[in-house]
Amino acid sequence: GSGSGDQGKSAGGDKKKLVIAGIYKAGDQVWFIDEGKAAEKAAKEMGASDFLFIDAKMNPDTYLQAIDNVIAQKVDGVVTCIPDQKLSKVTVEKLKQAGIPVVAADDALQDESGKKLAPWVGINAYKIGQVNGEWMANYAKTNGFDKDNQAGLLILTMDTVSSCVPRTQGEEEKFKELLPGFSGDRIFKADYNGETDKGFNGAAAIFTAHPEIKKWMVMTANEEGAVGAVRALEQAGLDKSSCVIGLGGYLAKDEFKKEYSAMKAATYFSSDAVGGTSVKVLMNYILKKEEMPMETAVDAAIVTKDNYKQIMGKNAE
Amino acid sequence: MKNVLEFKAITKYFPGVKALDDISFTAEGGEVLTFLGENGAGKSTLLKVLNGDYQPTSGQYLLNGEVRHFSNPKEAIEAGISVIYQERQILMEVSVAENIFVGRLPVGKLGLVDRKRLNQAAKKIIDEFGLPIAPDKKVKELSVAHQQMVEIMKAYSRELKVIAFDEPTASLCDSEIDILFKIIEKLKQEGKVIIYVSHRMKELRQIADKVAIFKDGRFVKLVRQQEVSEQEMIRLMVGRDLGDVFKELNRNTELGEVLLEVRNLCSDRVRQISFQLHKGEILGFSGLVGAGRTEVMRAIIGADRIKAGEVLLEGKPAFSQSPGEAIQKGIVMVPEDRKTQGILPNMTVGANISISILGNILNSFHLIQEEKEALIIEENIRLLNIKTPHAGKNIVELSGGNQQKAILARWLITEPKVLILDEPTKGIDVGAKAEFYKLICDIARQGVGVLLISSELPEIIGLSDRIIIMKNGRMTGEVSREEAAEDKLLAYAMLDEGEKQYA
Amino acid sequence: MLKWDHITQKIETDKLGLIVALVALVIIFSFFNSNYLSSANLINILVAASLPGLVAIGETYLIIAGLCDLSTGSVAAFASVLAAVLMQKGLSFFPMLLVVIGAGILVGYINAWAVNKIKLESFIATLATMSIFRGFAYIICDGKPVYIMDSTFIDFGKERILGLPIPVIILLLAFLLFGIILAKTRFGRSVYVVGGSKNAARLAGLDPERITNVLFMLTGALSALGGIILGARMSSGQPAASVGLEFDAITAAVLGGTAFTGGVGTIFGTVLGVLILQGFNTGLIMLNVPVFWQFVARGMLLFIALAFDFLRKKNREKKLLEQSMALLEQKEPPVKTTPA
Amino acid sequence: MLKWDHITQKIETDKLGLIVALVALVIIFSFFNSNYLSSANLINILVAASLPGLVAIGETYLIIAGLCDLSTGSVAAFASVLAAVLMQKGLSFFPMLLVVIGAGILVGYINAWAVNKIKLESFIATLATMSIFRGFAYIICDGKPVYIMDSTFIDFGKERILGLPIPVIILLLAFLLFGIILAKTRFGRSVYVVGGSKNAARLAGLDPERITNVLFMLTGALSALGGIILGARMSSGQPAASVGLEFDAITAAVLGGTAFTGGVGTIFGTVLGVLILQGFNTGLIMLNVPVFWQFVARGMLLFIALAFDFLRKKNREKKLLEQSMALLEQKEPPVKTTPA
Ligand SMILES: Nc1ncnc2c1ncn2[C@@H]1O[C@H](COP(=O)(O)OP(=O)(O)OP(=O)(O)O)[C@@H](O)[C@H]1O
Ligand SMILES: Nc1ncnc2c1ncn2[C@@H]1O[C@H](COP(=O)(O)OP(=O)(O)OP(=O)(O)O)[C@@H](O)[C@H]1O
Ligand SMILES: O[C@@H]1[C@@H](O)[C@H](O)OC[C@H]1O
Ligand SMILES: [Mg+2]
Ligand SMILES: [Mg+2]
Repeated sequence: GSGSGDQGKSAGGDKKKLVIAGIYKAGDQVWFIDEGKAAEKAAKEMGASDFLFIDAKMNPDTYLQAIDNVIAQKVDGVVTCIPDQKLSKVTVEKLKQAGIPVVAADDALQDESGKKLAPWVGINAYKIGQVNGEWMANYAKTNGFDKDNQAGLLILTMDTVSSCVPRTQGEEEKFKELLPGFSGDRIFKADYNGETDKGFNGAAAIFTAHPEIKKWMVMTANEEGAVGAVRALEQAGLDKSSCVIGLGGYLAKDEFKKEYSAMKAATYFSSDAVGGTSVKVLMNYILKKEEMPMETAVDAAIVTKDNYKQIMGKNAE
Repeated sequence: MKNVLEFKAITKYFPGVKALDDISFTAEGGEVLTFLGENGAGKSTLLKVLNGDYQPTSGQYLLNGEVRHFSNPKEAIEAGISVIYQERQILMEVSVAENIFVGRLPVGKLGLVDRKRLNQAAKKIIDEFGLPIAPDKKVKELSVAHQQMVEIMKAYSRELKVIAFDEPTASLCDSEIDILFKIIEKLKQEGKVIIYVSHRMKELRQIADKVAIFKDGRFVKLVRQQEVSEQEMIRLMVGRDLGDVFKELNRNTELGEVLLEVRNLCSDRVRQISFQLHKGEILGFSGLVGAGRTEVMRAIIGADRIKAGEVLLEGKPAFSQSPGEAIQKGIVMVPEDRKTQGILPNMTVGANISISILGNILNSFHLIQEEKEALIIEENIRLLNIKTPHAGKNIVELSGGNQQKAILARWLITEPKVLILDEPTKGIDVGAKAEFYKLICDIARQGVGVLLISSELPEIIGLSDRIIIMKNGRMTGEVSREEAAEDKLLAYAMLDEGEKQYA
Repeated sequence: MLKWDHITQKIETDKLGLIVALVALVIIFSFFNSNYLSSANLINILVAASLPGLVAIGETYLIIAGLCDLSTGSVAAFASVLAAVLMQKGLSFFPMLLVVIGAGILVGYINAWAVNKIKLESFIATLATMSIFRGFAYIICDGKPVYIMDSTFIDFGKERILGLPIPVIILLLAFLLFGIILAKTRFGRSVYVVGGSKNAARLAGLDPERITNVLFMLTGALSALGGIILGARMSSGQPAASVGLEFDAITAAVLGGTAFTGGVGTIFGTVLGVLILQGFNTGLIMLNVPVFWQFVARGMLLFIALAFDFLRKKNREKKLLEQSMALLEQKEPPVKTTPA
Repeated sequence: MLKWDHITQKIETDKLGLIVALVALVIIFSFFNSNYLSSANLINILVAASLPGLVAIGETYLIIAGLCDLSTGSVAAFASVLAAVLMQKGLSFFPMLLVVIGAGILVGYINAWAVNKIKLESFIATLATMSIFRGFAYIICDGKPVYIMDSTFIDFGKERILGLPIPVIILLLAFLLFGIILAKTRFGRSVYVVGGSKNAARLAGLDPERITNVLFMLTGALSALGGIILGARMSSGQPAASVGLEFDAITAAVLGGTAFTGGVGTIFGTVLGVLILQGFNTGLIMLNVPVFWQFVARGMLLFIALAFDFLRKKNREKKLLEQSMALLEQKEPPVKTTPA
């Protein structure tokens, strides 16, 4: 049974090798690389002998194989960011059956109704979006973009990556909520695949398609896209009058280092925090049988040219 | 100046085969040396060794007294050696001119190819050959015969000391052969070493000064063509007397009822073709290359679309959508161009033979009965005595003539009603030909109807009960075997529309 | 007496090298991680292999016939979504199975049509359908993965018979069935023939267009079946799933000795290829090889395995030559000189 | 230089269909969005085309020679990262340029080596290097995009000469240069010859291995250059960039009439192909076609364009045949009857 399995492990935790696995949907992205590193550090500090970093390559099949694999390896605990939340049930079932505790990182393990199926550590993708939307709405107000019909909003969506869809939804809905007056025909969208130059192409096409718009506000689904938008604004010669908000901060920090960049802000949510915390929660359960809190929110802060060094600390380098 | 090429103890092994066994002889410039030998005797291999395509297992050759070794054809070409292969090695997608001058395209300033000069140079050679070919035309648009001629021009256009022709006339007709022989004569005057491989004794008589006879990879003898009788040469190569092949044929005397009837057949390339083929009859088709004989046959077996007309087999409509259908009905064809239409490349000899009868050797689970298949294959390799170490050898590794035999075997084993043969003895040695002629007559006697296309007049005259002559996609005449004579056939072949007359 | 392996080229179908490679892999990995050889893990490998394995069968047939299909990954994803949607719409399992596999066959038919009728290179034709059906996979679910609730469907992905999960059983049966068809039937033989020269094949009485048709439809069906299995295992239809599947499948086939030049290949070889590939991937994860190095390792595997294979072939030919030289010196008739 | 009638005739015979297609696209798109034809947008299209365009040149050469290179996308990403890293390490722009392009050439050499020496199909060899160099792209920057601060480098991506951004100028020059080399030099012609038949080429005294070498190294160099441009434009080196670039490039070449069967193709055709493809993508975004339908549309474009092309060819052949038959009726010798 599952319980006894855990008993055995926690009992002889110091003698037996204790192994934690981190399965991340896009193990080749900065975000997850850092998250993984932090997780590994935390795990080893708390006495784990090994931390397996597994890349699901944004591929549900690969992800499932990874789950089966760690079960076969009888790891003692799993932290994971799933490529798609519809995989939550399978994940939880399989691991429960194997008696392996799991913590969700970044994207929650939840059912259709949104009910959490496992403890979760991170920032809800929709909330990230809302934070962006709110900042951009305020930016619009302070710069009078809301009434200026030369000002437009561009949202670069990533609709082929289901876990990133809530982000742009959050951005759009929050923005509209705060600026009901902002006319819909000044809100534009283009889709890209998460790569910078595809973001660039998407943005560039929209900019030229709507020369009447001289001041752009751009929100995207990931930071790579935000950088693409910045470059596109520069090519269109609109960067000085426009504003892009990043998402993650891991590229924005370098834009901030330039003496000017249309990237005026970014939501910073530290992957270290997510990585470290997710593992702590897990280890405390495995070792000390401490109850795992169902939600541990890691807060997302807005960083700008002026404050990013303080807030991001070493992550600003 | 006069060139000399000397082979010294050349030996070449292939897995399971000793293709060349200690070959030594000398070829003098200014005379034509022909190779004579059975299929698989090693003629082509020796030429491939000569031009650096294959490396000899041992031995060497001297050009004008100095030992040469070529690790690839490029070096051989640079040394003035050109070999025209038995299997066409032409570049379909580029122009005639570029084929002729490939690797040596004339360049102008800035190193850009000078097309004008290229085409002029090509035109010059084409005119020298006296052929109606446009230099800037893509080779794939030429008839097989003209493709062959372009290959010859390619070799001819080079700085030459030695030139070797490996069965060049297999896909040529008389007019082109005449051209070729004129060219060879010219090369002879210039003192080049000329090697000429052919299975056609007639040609040998025409141009050979000396004949090098091979047997089973061994060099048998070098003789002066004038001094040795044909029979003698054949005995040396085959090991026995053949006598007058055609006289000794035990041919079919009484023909059966009408087997195949073709009425006003029209396809893209042929017009108004009508004829009857009787059970047990061998009906020959004569004409110049390009007359459309192949196209008639292709239409009959459904390889080309029929535009009009009908095909009747044993009185019943036998129109075929595809060769597959024709085969079902018992109409099979040995195609003209072995390389592109005959062999199934990267398949084994065995699979190449059995492909036509797999349907007949399935067990109750519809699985191929491999033992049976193997038996049939072995039997036919023996019957046509195809020279191969084993049936598992890739067919492209067989000698040209042996490949042809394998294709023949493929169709003979289907026990067809109508057997169509398009240049069937292309590349087959005299001994094998004699055997093959016997075989055809036996088949005919069993009531099979045979449609025979051949550009070798003696063959078509010697075998056919009746001969239809074609030109420009139409029938221009028909003669019975009694009155069949070369001049007559040629006359009809030249005939023009309207002057059509039947003997 | 002439042996069967004389009819199909033995040299080409010799698989010893691969088997050695596979064994070597297993030994190495299990040396570093004792769990590698655990039945649980072996079953994982087979389950993981089920989708690429099924597709690899189709690719093997196609490549032997001188074709290939790049749309298989998209078709699998499309199938998984279609299946989920149909179930949601209240269709029950088996009818759904038929419809989805039918859809796969239809895609195959479209590919074949493009190749036969508008004479596209299969690479290009299927590059187009790859994009088209990825699109449809997203469209029919508006980009949102679809849950699968039906228990029959879900069990289909994990129930075990004789200790083997259904996907694995399907895979093994497919290997067996299509292995026999390819090696022992008339149709199988004609696949090899078409791989050589379509023109000659046609004159030899075969119907290359028909064969092309059947092969693409077969591959479409297998991809769809694989997609259904995937859906069952994920208990959801995923439009973004199995990107690049086609390359895993093709890689497996090529690892197994199927040659892009056409006319050469066996299902047995492909089985080995699939096992090596999947076993390798799993091993890399278990050895906790850094993600980035896994890219390198996978590429290297392909290189090394094929180089190894190449050298062995060369070697064998050399030996064969020497043998026959020795034997021929003793003036034996050539037929006996090639070892059975 | 080419004579004018020669050009027009060439265009008429092969490329007219494509030109029509391109014009049609432009008209349709600009009908729906008047800004489609704005110089700003045309420049967007050309800038976006710079990377796939450069790579497409290499692929065109390779495909004509009967080869192809799937590693170009990885090489471009690898190059962009390597460039950024080198600059960070304090190398200045032009030395960096040399080193990175050198690296690209090296990759090309490896591909050629695998094809020449271990006789791998180019498809497979480059499938392996595709994975290997994607890996290295990540490894040299530990997966983190590397920022480029150097102004020379960044300007390289956006500075304008005569109103055209440098990437565009490079692209146009490359098209011109390699167009001439392919069509008018000995080397260029030998590429076609090798594509026709390696063996025939060898027997004619050419050196297919050398040509293979040069072509892969050229493609490697172009991919690396493209990667540098990408890096400059994004002012960062990104290991995850340009996934699938190789297929865009190959698609462009094929759209332009380059045939996978080898021996056929022109750079002019590829230029058209690149423009059609990029113009189409941009158009889809401007018309804001739902992303999922964009997949479908792109696939369809390939289908329709090629089908259209096929029908035109068929038509032309039919005409030719009829002509020659007509002449046959006039009792001309057959050979004269197929006009040049
Ligand atoms: N590439 C090869 N691999 C293996 N065996 C070969 C190869 N080429 C030729 N052989 C063998 O060498 C022997 C001689 O072949 P070759 O082609 O020289 O005969 P040939 O005299 O030209 O016959 P033909 O008159 O039919 O052209 C044959 O047994 C053939 O099977
Ligand atoms: N690939 C081709 N492209 C264009 N024309 C062709 C092609 N093949 C043959 N032809 C033409 O079709 C006609 C028939 O050619 P073919 O060589 O089949 O005649 P044939 O009477 O069969 O000659 P033979 O059988 O002696 O070679 C000729 O005009 C020839 O030039
Ligand atoms: O998937 C996203 C990734 O795209 C972004 O870059 O970082 C956070 C992850 O959740
Ligand atoms: Mg020969
Ligand atoms: Mg003919």
